[in-house]
Amino acid sequence: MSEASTPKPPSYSTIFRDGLWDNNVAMGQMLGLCPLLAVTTSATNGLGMGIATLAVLLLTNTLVSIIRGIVTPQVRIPVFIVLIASVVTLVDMAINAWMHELYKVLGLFIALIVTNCAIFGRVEAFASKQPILPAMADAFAMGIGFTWVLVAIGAMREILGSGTLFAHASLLLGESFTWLEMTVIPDFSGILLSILPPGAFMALGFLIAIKRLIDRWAKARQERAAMAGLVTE
Amino acid sequence: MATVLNPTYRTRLGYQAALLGGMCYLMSMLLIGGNTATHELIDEHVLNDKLALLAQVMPASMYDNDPIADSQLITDSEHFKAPIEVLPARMGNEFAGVALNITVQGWGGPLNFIMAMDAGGEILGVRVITHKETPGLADKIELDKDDWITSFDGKSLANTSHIQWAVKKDNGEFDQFTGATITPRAVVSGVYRGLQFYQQWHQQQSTAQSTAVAKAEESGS
Amino acid sequence: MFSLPIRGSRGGVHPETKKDLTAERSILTQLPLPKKIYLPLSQHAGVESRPQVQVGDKVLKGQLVARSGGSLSANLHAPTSGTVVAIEPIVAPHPSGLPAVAIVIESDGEDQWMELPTLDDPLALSPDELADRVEEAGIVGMGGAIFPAAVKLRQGRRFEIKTLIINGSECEPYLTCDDRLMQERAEAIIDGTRMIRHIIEAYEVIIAIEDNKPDATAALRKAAAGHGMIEVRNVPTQYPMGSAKQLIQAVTGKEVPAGARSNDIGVLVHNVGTVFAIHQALRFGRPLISRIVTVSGGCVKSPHNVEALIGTPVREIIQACGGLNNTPARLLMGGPMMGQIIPSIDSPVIKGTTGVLALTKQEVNEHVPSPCIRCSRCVDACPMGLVPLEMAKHSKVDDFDNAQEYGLRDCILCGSCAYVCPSHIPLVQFFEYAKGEMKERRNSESKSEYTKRLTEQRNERVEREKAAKLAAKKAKKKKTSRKAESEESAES
Amino acid sequence: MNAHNEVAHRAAPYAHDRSSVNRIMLQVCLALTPATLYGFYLFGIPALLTFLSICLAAIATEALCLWLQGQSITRVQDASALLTGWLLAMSMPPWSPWWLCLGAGFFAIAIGKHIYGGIGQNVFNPAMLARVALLISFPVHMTTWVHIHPLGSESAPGLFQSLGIFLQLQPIPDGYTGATLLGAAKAAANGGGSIAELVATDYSLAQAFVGQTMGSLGETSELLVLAGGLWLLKNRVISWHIPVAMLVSTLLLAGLFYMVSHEQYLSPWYHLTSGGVMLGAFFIATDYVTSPSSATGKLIFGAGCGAVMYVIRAWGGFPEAVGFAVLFMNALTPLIDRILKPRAYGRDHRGNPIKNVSARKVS
Amino acid sequence: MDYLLLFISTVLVNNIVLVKFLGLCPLMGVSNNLSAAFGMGLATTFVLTLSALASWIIEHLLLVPLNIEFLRILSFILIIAAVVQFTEAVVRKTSPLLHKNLGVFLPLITTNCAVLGVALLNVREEYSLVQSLVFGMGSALGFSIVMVIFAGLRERIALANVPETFAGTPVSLITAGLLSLVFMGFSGMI
Amino acid sequence: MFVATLVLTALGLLLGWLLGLAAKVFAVEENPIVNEVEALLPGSQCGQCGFPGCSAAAEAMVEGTAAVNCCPPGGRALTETLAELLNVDLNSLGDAPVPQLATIDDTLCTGCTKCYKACPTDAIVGATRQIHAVISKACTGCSKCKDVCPEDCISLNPEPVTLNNWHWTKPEAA
Ligand SMILES: Cc1cc2nc3c(=O)[nH]c(=O)nc-3n(C[C@H](O)[C@H](O)[C@H](O)COP(=O)(O)O)c2cc1C
Ligand SMILES: Cc1cc2nc3c(=O)[nH]c(=O)nc-3n(C[C@H](O)[C@H](O)[C@H](O)COP(=O)(O)O)c2cc1C
Ligand SMILES: Cc1cc2nc3c(=O)[nH]c(=O)nc-3n(C[C@H](O)[C@H](O)[C@H](O)COP(=O)(O)O)c2cc1C
Ligand SMILES: Cc1cc2nc3c(=O)[nH]c(=O)nc-3n(C[C@H](O)[C@H](O)[C@H](O)CO)c2cc1C
Ligand code: SF4
Ligand code: SF4
Ligand code: SF4
Ligand code: SF4
Ligand code: FES
Repeated sequence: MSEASTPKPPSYSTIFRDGLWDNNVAMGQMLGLCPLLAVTTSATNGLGMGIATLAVLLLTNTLVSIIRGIVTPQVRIPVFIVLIASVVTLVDMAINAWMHELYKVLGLFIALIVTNCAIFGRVEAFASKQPILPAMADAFAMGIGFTWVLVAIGAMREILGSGTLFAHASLLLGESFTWLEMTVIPDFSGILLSILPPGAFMALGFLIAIKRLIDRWAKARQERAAMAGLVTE
Repeated sequence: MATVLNPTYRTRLGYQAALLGGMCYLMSMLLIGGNTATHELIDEHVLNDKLALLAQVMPASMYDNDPIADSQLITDSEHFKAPIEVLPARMGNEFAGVALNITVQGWGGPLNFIMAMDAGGEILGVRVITHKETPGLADKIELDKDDWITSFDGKSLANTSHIQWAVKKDNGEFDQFTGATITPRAVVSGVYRGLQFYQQWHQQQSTAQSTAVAKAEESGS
Repeated sequence: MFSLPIRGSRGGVHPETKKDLTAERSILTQLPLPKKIYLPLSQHAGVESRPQVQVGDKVLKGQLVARSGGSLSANLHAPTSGTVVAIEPIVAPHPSGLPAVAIVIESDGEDQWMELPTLDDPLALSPDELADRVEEAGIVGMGGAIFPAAVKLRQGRRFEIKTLIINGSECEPYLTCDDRLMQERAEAIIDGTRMIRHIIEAYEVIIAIEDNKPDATAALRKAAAGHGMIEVRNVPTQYPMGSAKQLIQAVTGKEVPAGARSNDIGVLVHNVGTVFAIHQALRFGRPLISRIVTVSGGCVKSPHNVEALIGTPVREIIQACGGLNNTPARLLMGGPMMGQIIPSIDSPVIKGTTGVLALTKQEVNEHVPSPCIRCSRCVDACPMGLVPLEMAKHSKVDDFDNAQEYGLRDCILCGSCAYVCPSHIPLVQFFEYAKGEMKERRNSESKSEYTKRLTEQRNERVEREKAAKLAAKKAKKKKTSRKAESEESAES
Repeated sequence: MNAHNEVAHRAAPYAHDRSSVNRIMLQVCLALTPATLYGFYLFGIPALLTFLSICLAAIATEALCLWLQGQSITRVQDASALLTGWLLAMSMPPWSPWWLCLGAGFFAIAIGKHIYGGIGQNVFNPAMLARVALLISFPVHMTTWVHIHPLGSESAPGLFQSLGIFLQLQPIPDGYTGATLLGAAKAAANGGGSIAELVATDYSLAQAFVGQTMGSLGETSELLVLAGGLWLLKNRVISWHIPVAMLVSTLLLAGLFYMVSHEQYLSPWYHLTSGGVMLGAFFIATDYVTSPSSATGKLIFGAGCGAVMYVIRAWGGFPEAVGFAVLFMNALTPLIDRILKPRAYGRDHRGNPIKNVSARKVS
Repeated sequence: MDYLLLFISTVLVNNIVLVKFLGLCPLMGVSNNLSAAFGMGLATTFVLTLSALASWIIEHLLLVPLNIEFLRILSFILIIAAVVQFTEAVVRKTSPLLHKNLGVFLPLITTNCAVLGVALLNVREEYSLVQSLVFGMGSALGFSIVMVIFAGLRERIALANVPETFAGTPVSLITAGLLSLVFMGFSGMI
Repeated sequence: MFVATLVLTALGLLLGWLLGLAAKVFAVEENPIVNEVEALLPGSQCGQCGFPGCSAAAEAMVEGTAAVNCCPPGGRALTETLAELLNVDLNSLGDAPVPQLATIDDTLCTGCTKCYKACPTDAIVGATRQIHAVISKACTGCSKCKDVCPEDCISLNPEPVTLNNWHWTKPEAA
């Protein structure tokens, strides 16, 4: 969260790079872990949770950025929290009303988006210091970043656990998502471990390890390229 | 009120209070709006969920009353630790059957199922509503995963003996799942006790009813 | 809840003693005179001694060549007669291989003693006077601690010493110098013991010998027969029984509190070699110029104990033992457990040299370390009740605070832990490193404090000067400022 | 020949006893051999196949991980991977299919050990970790216990049948499998049956001790395992603290509850002779890496293993609780190690210098 | 007896962190050192108990009578946040020592799902006041135990030569997973 | 329904007031930690850290813009104390600069006293027109003397290793 102290908004490409990869909420900042691990027994659940979180992030970042001028340090936390809680309640109501099946699966964790550290983290670190547009962009980037990790972990656990991917997507998200459903390994009884709590932790652990490998590989490539540049000159 | 931008005002207590108060005010208005927009839908969903569940075990054609409205909670410590919800079905004024919402102890925690019987005490259907059993192992009690749960259909105290009300491993009638016998055992015994409860309850009801009828007749005559 | 009673002795290891290589052979006393003798100025704990001779001076055997450099230091005497040919850095008998200043004496082959004073019966003299003579003779602890003996004796006088323990346990493998000394010079040791007892006015005297040295025990018992109060007692053979703390525990059942000295619980420990040196000094006025050194190890052709002049190059005493039959894997000064590798075969024997070992690869049995498997053998082996594995792990990441937590402070560097470690981890080296680093840090901290104080003082002074200058300007006296300054600098 | 090339400049001591990691591990393997051979005799060729495949998988994974980390592959010579595989095999169903065996060996070494950096670095017991992870992942396969079919007896499967079972080309014949004592007791307890009745009819204590019972290789003959354990004790490979504390605490707890109710609780002797308690006490809980280093810590660790094991057996969902108990105490080991340091010479238990300074100053 | 069962169940069987997945961010964030983990555990115990109490009062004396349950999340979190912040300010002033050990963790706790999660679970499970408190304290104890155990493990892992790819967060997560695997041993116990 | 608004607004007002009050009543003065850090620094204002003096360095360290190992005179000991105080991971820092000591080449020194005047710790002794020498115990290696020396006879070197400060190095493996 080093950008917290920079007064000037970072460029949009930085915002997106950070959100999606470098400073990803789940993999870089290690925030929002509870929903990340709790609901990702399947890719579909992950997607649902991701979208809900994205919506909340977008709304809260925007609102906080708007009111940032009038907030004082003494009541900053409660004010932000009230704001977040209201937005979450609204989203909760909306999902309950219009995506009831999904609501039944995600359950308590929608309400808990309030205390999803990621939301508060973004609000504090970014939105309360930046104008609306970058705040929205940041929310969007972080939200998408969070969502893809949710989906990735959900997919890892689902494939290993039951051999399917996006099972029940149509039931939970609506008929238009039927195309997502697929069976990856037919007749697979599954490794139970991966859909039980231990599997969640380990999946995230391995995902971060993979991210590291990719980062390292990219860096090595960059260095090699730089070196090659020197050679030709 | 909350637009005073002069920093000296900001440190005043009134400002802090007004800021948080104002925020709460605004947000509660917003939520009231949200609530008005959605609460009917949500209530409907909740009701529908229940009806849908009921419909799975008891065809809607069987009754014309509102079992949910007529439901009552009964504590019967002889058979069940937790109170059970009894949803009576009537056709006209005639008793047509009953659905029981029962919670027993499974392997991983409470196991909540609904079972329905016709007036004769024969099982119409059993469905597990919520459970904490191990996914992939014991979740074959869900209809989605396996049709094991339908093996109760048509069973009654009359056509299945006390000994038969058990899993095969315990020399009973019902299959167990390999490696997870405890869960089916819990369901089978829960259903069996549900039937016993029904029998008792039904007798009480009819005696109560007959005495009531008798009383009514008495007073009428 | 599990507060166990303090046990007689704990931990410790039983390395192969290898003492049979030399134990049966009597001390070689008549070594050829070395051509050159090298006397490093720092052969004792404390500050270097100060040379009293100049290049070109002729010296006689036993003549003082360097005087104690402070309250914690020791005198140095010429081991033989000859000429001082240099006072220059030589490679110190120290694993670092760093230079140390030494007085180099070229022997004249005469080996001529200076005139020795004729002495009264020491037991009739006052303890303080005797202590002075011990100091004069340049005697330091010969058990390895090389702590100036006189300092120890004087400190001992300030306490009520109940027990004087003469340390003849000699627990290090290979070494038999104390064993042989006890066998061959038992009378002298008993005599020296009586003198020490006289100096510190101890109530009881116990000569403690490991039970694998029956001959030495018998010899001393015989010599002590006439003197009540001197008890010769066997202690179990177990490394590091010779360490003062462990010996005190085995003999008296008491533990020396952490951070305290044996004096604090009324005990004084001296090595038999020291006792012999004290006997020599007080009876005959001979300063410490020679000592018994065990020359042993698989690479030595004819292992023996030798009585070597301090300053004799190691090469010459090895030659006296028939030379080497193989290139040693390790060339050590001291025993294999606590001794130190020496950088060169030309390093001189010093006062603390108990042995010179040339070990074969098999004897050293060193392996490339593998990771710690937490077998806790080191914990069981540690005579101090520490947790070596954790100390090493934290030292490895420079977390010295936690290393202290697990006992680094109390470690006596005995090497028991490293001896048993199946992963062959150089545990002691970790501790040496950590202790060294901590010392460095303490130094830099105190330096920081010191410079801070200096800066403050200077700032104050500058302020004062400024004020003075201002005042001077006001008084319109032009010259003063310069004068004040020179005064100031002279002051500092 | 100069050792300086091999082991560079190094501080004292310049002597070392004969111990080495490899020697220790092989000693443990040797101690396990009698029980293992007896297990092969009882369960025949499929058990041998199971055993070999797990050990091979463990060693191969070790080599792979060493290579990936750029360490010398010769490190497998320390035999720790062999031992991990061996102990794992001792605790698995003796007729496990090939994929289960390979998975077990891989999980133990890769996740249980090398994620943490290899030998000595892990915090959980790799073998038990793999066993428990597989139990959770494949509860059916991991609770398929076969009756004993001694080599040479009629029911013992031949080579081809064994291969078939191992490669899962053919199912284990009907009637070959059954419940272990603890499994049956658990089922009885959960089903409201009487344990006393069950024990009286179906299970014999003496048989359990000698090894004429079903179970994993390591839980059949408690006698041979005990003998191996005592041999290790004698050779000072392990110390007595953990095994004794573990067995005693199991005995005490089980005895206490057995006195409360004979119907509901199993007799302590059954607890001691079934479910690999001996293996656990002498070979598994004693794993150096994952148990405390101080003597007091070891006592607490052992007692904790016994207690947690009993609690899970008596009231939990798993009949065979040694693995969970050991792992739970593994998790507590760093705390135990931190709190229960040995008392240092010259200090009290809190680490403050003792105060027995008695010598008063003269003047 | 029932309370005892509820307590054991919340502490071990349905551990709030390892099974219910609440409060993971502090688990990952504040566990690299034992004393910090201990402080965090204590502070959380305090807040969780308080929030269980406060939320029960609000639910049963305010929201239900007035039929405004939809304000539940908002009012719970508002009260929790305010109480936490107030406590922090008081502690900072009155006892700098306590603040150093506990106070610094208090603001962190506001955004710890466990706190709101416990409050909401209390409502959902329809616990009585005493049950709520037992549940709150049980959860807190479960949280603290896992926190401390995990910190102990992490301190040891910090000294191990973990391969670079896994060093730090990944190995911590995997260890948390393995710890959760171990806690599964208590399942079926209720 | 609007009772809801009422309740919540009241709650908000109350809590807002309370928090405002708390902030006022329980106010603590700002950042005592900078003072604490400054007290730890050597205070010789030598500037080797790249800041115009210790207090500036302290501020920067607390802010996080200066590494805790930037002060060579303080050495490892100071670095570790600071790292603990400011909760910094020591491993993430690069190698710290090695503390230096000044030595005066006595064949070149003319005794001009310039270095003597420049030294902030009075580490240089020697009177006018006599050869000057450095007391290594007091020298922080700030190089101020070197900068002013007209003869260019002062050099700065790391402290030499002697038998007194030598110790075993950390073993390589395991
Ligand atoms: C990870 C895991 C989850 C389990 N979950 C269940 C479960 O949900 N229901 C159940 O009855 N048994 C469950 N079991 C219990 C065991 O499989 C138990 O041994 C079995 O139920 C005993 O019955 P059996 O006679 O079929 O072996 C589980 C076991 C494991 C290892
Ligand atoms: C400043 C100082 C004073 C000492 N005073 C005594 C003393 O009075 N008596 C004593 O026996 N040892 C004294 N010692 C020396 C050590 O305690 C010495 O090493 C001791 O004899 C233990 O021997 P060891 O090295 O085998 O443990 C002193 C050491 C120092 C540094
Ligand atoms: C590990 C260790 C082993 C020791 N072994 C002996 C020994 O075998 N013989 C001995 O006289 N001193 C031994 N010492 C030194 C004694 O602790 C103590 O310093 C010495 O006996 C004091 O006598 P001194 O001052 O006359 O040398 C050992 C010290 C340590 C730390
Ligand atoms: C007495 C003893 C017991 C052991 N027990 C186990 C064990 O239970 N499980 C295991 O994986 N390795 C065991 N090992 C082997 C070794 O310690 C293990 O591979 C390390 O845990 C790997 O870091 C044991 C080793 C010894 C010496
Ligand atoms: S003896 Fe060696 S391997 Fe064993 S615990 Fe100690 S350091 Fe580790
Ligand atoms: S060297 Fe230190 S830690 Fe090792 S056994 Fe000796 S006293 Fe204990
Ligand atoms: S380097 Fe250190 S002593 Fe010098 S000014 Fe900077 S902080 Fe002060
Ligand atoms: S470098 Fe020069 S000016 Fe600085 S402290 Fe050392 S002697 Fe003084
Ligand atoms: S998301 Fe639960 S504590 Fe952070």
